[in-house]
Amino acid sequence: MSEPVRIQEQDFSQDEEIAALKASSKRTGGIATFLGCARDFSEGRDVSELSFEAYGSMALAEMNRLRDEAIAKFGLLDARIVHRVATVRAGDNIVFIAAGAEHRAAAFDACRWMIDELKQRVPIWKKEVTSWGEAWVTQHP
Amino acid sequence: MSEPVRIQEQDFSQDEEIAALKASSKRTGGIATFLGCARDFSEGRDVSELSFEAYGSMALAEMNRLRDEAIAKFGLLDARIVHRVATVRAGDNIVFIAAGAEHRAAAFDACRWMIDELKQRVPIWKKEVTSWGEAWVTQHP
Amino acid sequence: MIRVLFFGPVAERVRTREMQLDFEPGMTLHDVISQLGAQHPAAFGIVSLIAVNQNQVHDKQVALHDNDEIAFMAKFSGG
Amino acid sequence: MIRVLFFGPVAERVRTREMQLDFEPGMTLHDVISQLGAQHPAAFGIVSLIAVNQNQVHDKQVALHDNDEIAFMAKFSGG
Repeated sequence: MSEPVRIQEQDFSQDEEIAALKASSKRTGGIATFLGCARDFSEGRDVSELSFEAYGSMALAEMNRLRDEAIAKFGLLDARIVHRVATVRAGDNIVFIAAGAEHRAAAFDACRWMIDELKQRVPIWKKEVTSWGEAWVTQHP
Repeated sequence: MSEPVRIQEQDFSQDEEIAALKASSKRTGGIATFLGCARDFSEGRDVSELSFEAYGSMALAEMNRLRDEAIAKFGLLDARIVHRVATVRAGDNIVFIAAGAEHRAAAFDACRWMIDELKQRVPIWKKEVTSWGEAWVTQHP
Repeated sequence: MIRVLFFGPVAERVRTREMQLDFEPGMTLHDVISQLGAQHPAAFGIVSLIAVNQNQVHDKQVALHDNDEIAFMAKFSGG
Repeated sequence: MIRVLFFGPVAERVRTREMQLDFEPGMTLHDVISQLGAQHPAAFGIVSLIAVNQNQVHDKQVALHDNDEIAFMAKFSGG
């Protein structure tokens, strides 16, 4: 069984992630997931590729903390977070988050909280390759 | 490609549903899903099986309306709704809803709205088989 | 002819899933409810939605037409 | 020795992903920022988070220790 929190280059299977999540508790009644994928349209420019880079050790530690916090805060039965660090094209998977709970409200709330927090807290950066060239996605601090 | 709204006895694959959803638009950046599955614990009793029955023609029409409404209301790029009508055991899949949008907020809002509405509006009934016997899940009107 | 459908908990109490009633000109939904409700009070006690031709109806005085399909349904519990 | 790491947009502007600085007793994070910031103003202009040993630090007066790992990071853009 794969780890519930991973940073990896290769793609993942939702069926496998959900099977692993379900295996942790027979009490799971609702599973909310979020899948982020590469769009070919970003602020008016054609994005042909996205490339990700992570501060691996810190990112993985932060994702594990995030999962632990979500399980405690929302009373989840289990949760999984997978982020790819790779060069991807339009339609490719980037990030997958799953939250399993007895009832759906907690699963939805936790899943949304995890992706919002991940974007704020996990040291991963994205570079867009467009028809104009390539550029890191930066916002001035 | 399978229909985006289905009532079926057999199980479904999330990977296949997500692939079909993505195929409808390259602009999809976020996909929120909900998977409802059978719990072995319901109000203190051990539930060993759940059995579903639908008013098939009306249920399918209502699920299609629900999908159309969600796409319009939340500006989705695509959505899928699959409900099994079968006898299932703990851990088995019951219902799957997926909402694809350019950004995650609309995908989450729409996914949650669809499962809430489905439970209110779609003529499907559930029977619980417990160690005490079997009983339709009814609430007096 | 009017086709009457029952599902799940209602079907269990009526002990059938389908009935056929003769259509009579001027017949309303209320006439069907009165007739079947008297015969199956336990079943009709849990009816909370009625559909005619797969559309929910609230007005029991609605006129029926030959070949209409009526469903008497308990509160939904899918999902 | 202090290990300094750069990622993504910061690494691109510094033109390297890693540097090593000699550790000196009494050295603070502020000393490192002053030294590197003067050499790489464009890179440090987009730094919005600093981690020491993989934990975010807000206090630039924090004392460093030999073998510490410092990362100067731009705003995250994962997910």
